[in-house]
Amino acid sequence: MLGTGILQGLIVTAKNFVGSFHDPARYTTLEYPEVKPALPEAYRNFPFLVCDNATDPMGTLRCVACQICEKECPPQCIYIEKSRDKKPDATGKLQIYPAVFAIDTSVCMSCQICVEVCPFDAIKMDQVFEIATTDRYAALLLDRGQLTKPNAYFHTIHPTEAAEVDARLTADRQAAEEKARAAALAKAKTPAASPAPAAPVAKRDQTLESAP
Amino acid sequence: MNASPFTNPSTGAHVRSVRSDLPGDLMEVSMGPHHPSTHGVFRMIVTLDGETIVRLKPVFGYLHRNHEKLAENTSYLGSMPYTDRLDYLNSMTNNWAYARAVEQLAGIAVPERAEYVRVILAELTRLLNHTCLAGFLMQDCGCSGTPLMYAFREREKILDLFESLSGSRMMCNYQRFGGCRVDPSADWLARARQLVEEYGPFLDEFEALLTGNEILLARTQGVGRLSAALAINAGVTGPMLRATGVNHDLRKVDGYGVYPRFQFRIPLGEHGDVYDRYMIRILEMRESLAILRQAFAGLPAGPIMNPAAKLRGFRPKVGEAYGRIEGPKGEIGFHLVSDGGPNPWRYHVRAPSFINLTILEDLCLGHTVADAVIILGSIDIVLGEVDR
Amino acid sequence: MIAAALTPDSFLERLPVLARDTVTGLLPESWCWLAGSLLEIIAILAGFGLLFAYLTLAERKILGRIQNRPGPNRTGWFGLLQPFADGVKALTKEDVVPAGADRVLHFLAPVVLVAVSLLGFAVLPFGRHLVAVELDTAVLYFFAAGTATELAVFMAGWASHNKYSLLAAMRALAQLISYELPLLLSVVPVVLVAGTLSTTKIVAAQGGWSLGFVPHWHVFTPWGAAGFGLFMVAALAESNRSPFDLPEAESELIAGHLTEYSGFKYALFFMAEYFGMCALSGMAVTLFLGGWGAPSALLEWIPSYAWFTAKLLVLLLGFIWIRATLPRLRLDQLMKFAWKFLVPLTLLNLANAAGWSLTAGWTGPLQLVRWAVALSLVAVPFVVLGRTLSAGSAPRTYRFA
Amino acid sequence: METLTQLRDRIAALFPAADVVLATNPSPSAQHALRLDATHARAIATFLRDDPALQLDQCTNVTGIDWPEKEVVDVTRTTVPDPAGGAPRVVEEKTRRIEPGRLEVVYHLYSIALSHGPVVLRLVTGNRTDAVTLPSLTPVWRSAEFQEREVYDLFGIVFEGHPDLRRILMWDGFKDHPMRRDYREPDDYEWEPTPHGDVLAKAKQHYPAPAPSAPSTP
Repeated sequence: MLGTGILQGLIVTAKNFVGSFHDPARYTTLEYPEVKPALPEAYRNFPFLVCDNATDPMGTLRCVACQICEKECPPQCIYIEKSRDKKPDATGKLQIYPAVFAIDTSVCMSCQICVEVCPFDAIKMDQVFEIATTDRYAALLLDRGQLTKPNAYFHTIHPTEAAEVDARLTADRQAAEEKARAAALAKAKTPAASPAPAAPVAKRDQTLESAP
Repeated sequence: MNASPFTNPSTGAHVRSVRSDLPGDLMEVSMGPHHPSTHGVFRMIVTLDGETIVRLKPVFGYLHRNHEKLAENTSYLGSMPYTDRLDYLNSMTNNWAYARAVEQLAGIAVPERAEYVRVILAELTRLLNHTCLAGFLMQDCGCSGTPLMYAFREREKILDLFESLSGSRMMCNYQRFGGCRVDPSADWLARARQLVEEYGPFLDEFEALLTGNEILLARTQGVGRLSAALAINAGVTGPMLRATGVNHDLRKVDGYGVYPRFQFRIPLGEHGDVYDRYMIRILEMRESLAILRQAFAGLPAGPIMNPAAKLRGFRPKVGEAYGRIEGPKGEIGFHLVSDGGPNPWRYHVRAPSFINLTILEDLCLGHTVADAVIILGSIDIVLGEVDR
Repeated sequence: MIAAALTPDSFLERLPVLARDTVTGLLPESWCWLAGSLLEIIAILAGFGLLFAYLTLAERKILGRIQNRPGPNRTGWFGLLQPFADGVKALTKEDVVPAGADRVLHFLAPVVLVAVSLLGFAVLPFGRHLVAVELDTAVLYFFAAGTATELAVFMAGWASHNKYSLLAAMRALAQLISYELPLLLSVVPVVLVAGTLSTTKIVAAQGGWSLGFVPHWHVFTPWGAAGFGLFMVAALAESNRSPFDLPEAESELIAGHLTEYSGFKYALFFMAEYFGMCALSGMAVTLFLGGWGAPSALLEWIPSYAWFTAKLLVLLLGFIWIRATLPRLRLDQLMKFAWKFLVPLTLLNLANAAGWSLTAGWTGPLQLVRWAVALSLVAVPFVVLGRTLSAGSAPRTYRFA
Repeated sequence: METLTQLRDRIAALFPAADVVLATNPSPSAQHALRLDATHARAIATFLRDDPALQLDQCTNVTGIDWPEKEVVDVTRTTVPDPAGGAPRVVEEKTRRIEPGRLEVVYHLYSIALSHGPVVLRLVTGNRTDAVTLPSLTPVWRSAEFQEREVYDLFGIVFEGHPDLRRILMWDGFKDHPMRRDYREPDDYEWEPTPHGDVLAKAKQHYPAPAPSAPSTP
């Protein structure tokens, strides 16, 4: 009363004025372009496609164009066209691959549902957030080539999750090999020639036909 | 003669949104949608006698995107990230309310650890929302940004926690039907615990800055009084209702989740004015801190998701459910009608901001423009939720 | 050299005057007066123009630090070029005049406002020899010139053809007229005690020290301290600063009378606000804080204009600090505060000052009585009026369920 | 609180002319509802609010549901004894009937005074075109004011006795009711090169191809 409340407030602001010069708990500003915040591992931005081998990204895509993410995507920003032919995946099994895989990042809301529903660990969330462009139409529509990033990159941004995924995939692969071996043993009478995996065909990246 | 810019080209009718033909000294002012204190694109058509308000009609829908229609065309899971965008300050509680409605609709059990984590996140969200509100309200009262900046500084710390848990600061998309998406690590819990310990001193300082300030007392006390009877009848919920002295908190009334296990008190107002609404929120934050401490202490080990819950191909049986929780702004509820399909047949959001606005005119009549601004601020609206 | 510098009338002290005389000495005798006046005007414009520029930066920096952020720091070293960047921005922005506006008045309002707010600087004694116009009725002139700002603000609000601007104009009129009264009344005791309306003589009346270190400034008397406080509160209101920034209340009236102004006209309003603030602070320094006088005889070797500037900056810092802390009053509370609190207090303070000057001869134990009476005449009405003013509003206790 | 069946019987006793039906909810939430007829709805609502044993003082949630016309196949099985003395035959008779379209308003009532609820009320319109008027419950619960306006705006149900029935979320000049199931959004999208063919096709249709840059010969 009688101005004591006002004086108390003035003391608080004075304390903060002084504190902002020496107390990092008060002065929390980061001078952004020079100092970048440390992103938490869980941070997510836009999805990317994981490939196993950086030298042959299109040939080692994990995506098998099952289109589950396309169906589940709430804002419907994923567009997939299945390939007509098949290519061997990481386990050597012949799989369909996405001939067209596009994400409209102007529509994408970074919800991570595509990642959760993907049974093949083929789509993961990226951490690149400086993605402003001057063309809000074509430049924000990312095609297969722009989306694909190697597994090693995935390890650098989400190390824990990547390790889990790799462990799981290795286990799956081993299980598949075990199974194949068991099957081979069962069919021991007929020495089965191991199916020679077709050489990965380097595909020309089919960019989307952009409308006029 | 050239067509006036105020003429509708198709009908030729004079287009006007604000009347200029009022009798006597009355003046009609359109406050918003472009106004610094309408918390977004909210608009009030205010009839003034001098500076005294004699009529006030809220206009909204500028942010309307038919959220409910979107949800009807999306799977149950697909609506979860959209709920983040309702009240974009409180995505965690929105998630929870929606998850709770679906869990009631499909009868999904939630593991105990997930319930605890939900309580932790809901109370952190309450801290976040009430801190923001206090900052915004002070800004509306004419402070030059200082309380708002302090509030945002602390809010950022909570958002950092949300980010490192869910991956996103505001659009968390964290809760799932039958649990939560990620299990918080021990490191995360330690950070959250530290934040809770540091929050009490921050609240002390924030209160020292303004709660006893004579100008603030004069501005807020006795302004925008709401009676308990009208508050109940008009469906007002949350801190707004409790500021009128009605003891109604769904955390106690419904006792959902694991709330019955915690000891906490419900602060109640007496006058139902702006000051009470502000103070109730400050006191609620202190109670939230108490809940958080208990939740950290009692957090059990175990699964975070019900293993029986399906992520893909989720189709609840025919029926409907209304699930509600005590959000920071009031009762946030979701009404779901299922026809057995993968998408809800009907999905309705009971938005507390929207319904709390019903009594805006009653609160503002007889007050001045300056009061209308702080009354609106004390109602605590987020236009993402009002307009849906 | 040092000995020369220690005398009150050192070279440094006379430097501005010498500089003026050197320039005017080059001209014929008959032009001297005109050239001297022009030089003074240019010096005031340049000095306070620069002060305005850096005051805006200082305000943003200090507000920033108080709010735990750096403030502008990208333009130039530590953001020191920010005011010039702002100036360029204001100059290059489109000047929008609303369709229904009164174009002449809309243009005139900022010009008049700046012109009028500059008038007050003419009679402020910035230093021992530094006063532009030596007027016998300087105090009267200062406040008469200052009153015209109300007209300009009303012109701006009226001419904009905007309902918010109109509301702001009405608020500004009511507020500025109400606060003229306590502002003037809080000055009257100084005039009464000093026995003059001339600013230089008022400063001279505050010269000298008791015991060599307690200056005879008015602020160190009970009525002077009260008068200083009242003057500063009224000055806050007169210069439309927080917590009395009702005319341009951002959260209520968007920008009040400035809503429809853009570009350099908007900058002119800003300039006028800061000029007004500087002029009123300068007046407060002159009337209550001993003007250009040094606080101690030992510090007299520092030139008088430096002391004036230092005192001025401290007061301006106070303005900024208050702005960073306080919420805004409502119009009716503002009026109540002026008429029910400030005006009675200033009137009582006038009586207090009269009593003080009548009892100037009391010595010994009577001196104690004099102080006690004068102090109680300040404190008791403050408490009583303060309690009646804030009756009914107090922090509350809450019940829990 | 009494069960909904008891409540229904009590209402039926108090309002003999009223048609109150218990609408069961098969989901695990078990939030069953009372379907009221339009003529007595407001009187019953007032009773529910004021009855000392119920005191349903808070109408939390008001929403509309659209049930468009639907073809329902009813299967009736009749056992026909075989005239030849064999095992009786089961004859399945399929009748197709058209379930008429209707709009429904749902009110969720709670009692703050007695801490119980929800009691769900449902009101059904005659059809989806011309008989869409229902009594407004705003005079009983003020909280229905904006929510009924919203239902009017999005579903087109007209509430009789509402103090200020205007559009609330859509703008005043808007024609349709967008939450109806058969609402089709106009195709005046802003043109964006999304990879989604139908959107693209629609956009192309709406925005004619840009004029050729070369000046056309007259």
